[in-house]
Amino acid sequence: MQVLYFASIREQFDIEGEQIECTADTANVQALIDFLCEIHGEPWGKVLGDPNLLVSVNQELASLDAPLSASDEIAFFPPVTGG
Amino acid sequence: MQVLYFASIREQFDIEGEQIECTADTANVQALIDFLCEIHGEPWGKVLGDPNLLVSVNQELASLDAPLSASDEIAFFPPVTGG
Amino acid sequence: MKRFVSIQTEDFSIELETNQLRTATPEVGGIATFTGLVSDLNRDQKIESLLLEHYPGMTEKQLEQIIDQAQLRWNLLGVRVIHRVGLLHPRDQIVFVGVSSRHRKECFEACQFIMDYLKTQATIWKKESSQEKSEWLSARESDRIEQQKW
Amino acid sequence: MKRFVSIQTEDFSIELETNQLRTATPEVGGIATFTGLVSDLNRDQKIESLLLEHYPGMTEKQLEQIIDQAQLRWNLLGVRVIHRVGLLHPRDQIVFVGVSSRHRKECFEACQFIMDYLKTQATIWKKESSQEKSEWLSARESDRIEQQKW
Repeated sequence: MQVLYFASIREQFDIEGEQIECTADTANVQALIDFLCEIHGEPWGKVLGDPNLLVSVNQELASLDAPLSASDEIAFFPPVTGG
Repeated sequence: MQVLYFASIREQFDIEGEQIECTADTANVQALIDFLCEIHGEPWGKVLGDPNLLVSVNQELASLDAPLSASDEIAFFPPVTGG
Repeated sequence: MKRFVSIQTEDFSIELETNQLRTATPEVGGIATFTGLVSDLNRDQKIESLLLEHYPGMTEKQLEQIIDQAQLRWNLLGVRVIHRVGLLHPRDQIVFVGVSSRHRKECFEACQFIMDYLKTQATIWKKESSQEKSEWLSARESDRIEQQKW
Repeated sequence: MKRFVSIQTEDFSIELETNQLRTATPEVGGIATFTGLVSDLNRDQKIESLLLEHYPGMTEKQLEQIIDQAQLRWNLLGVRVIHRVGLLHPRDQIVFVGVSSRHRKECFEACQFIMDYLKTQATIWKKESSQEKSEWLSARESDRIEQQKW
């Protein structure tokens, strides 16, 4: 799976994204978050635990229980501030 | 007094305006209308009797009982359709 | 607030007008504009031309008063109103209203308010010509209703 | 309906955009536009620059969906949405929304609707720099309220 980070989240992690293997540990968005926090440690836990965090799967907003598969593009970002 | 006609009213009268002497016969807008109908005949009566007719005195909308004096500019016109 | 009102036969440039609004004050955050055009159809009649007449002096006064009212209701930084008169043809620009403010809600609302009032209060009249006939337009009830919402 | 969506670093011309809307269909009666600019001040901080980042692909999809929604609600003839990204400075143009329709009410409402939705749904983020600091802006509660009114 392709995982992307944007704006303040990208800056705090200091990476634009990463390739994560899709396994039973990453079956849905919440599982993926738990997995990322486990492999990275802080600040992943703090940043991905923010209740304002937004998640998209294949460029559509998704909830924490959205199922994931190997070809998915998942992105984490803060509330939008364009316009 | 300067009397002005605009749009469909100007066209129906075939004049842009006229100078009318201010007398006891033209003390307010309704009296001026009656006076104009008397001196001109039709189509003045029909056109100035239209309930949609608008009147301004010195470039401010006015009612039929608005008093008039010699230096006033009175205009008759239909509802506006600009924009 | 900077304001500009013009009744003119010449065309106008939206770019120049919005640039005026943009550069007038550094705190401008948004500019809302409306441009009215001569449509090619009215009540299924193909329009050939539109003749616009106005009451010189009074039209400008009415527009200034409309802007005064808008200024009382919203925090505005600039307002520009241009209305063309004379003979126009389909696709020609008729009217421009541009409003700048710090926040978008204010300029959107004020722009719409000014157009709604202009439609019902500015002493301008349109005579429409199609191949069949040429006639002065009647005021629209829908325009009166829009204005009274404010 | 003709539509155009662009996320770009280059500036845009309001004149060219409105000309596109004006010439696309002969029945256009009105064009409403909104242009958002970089303000010089935010919460009393003098702004030096604004960095705009977006999610390529998703932003365009979101904007297309917003235009779809507007098209369901109003009779529109054309919609053009441009949003700049990259490094901008006070007075620079950030965003343009232009809507054309037969009647003015439709284009005014659709233009405001698109801006309100863009503010809360397009995946674009701003980082503001003043002399003191540089920080990502937080979403505004007022923007959420404006969007929910529709």
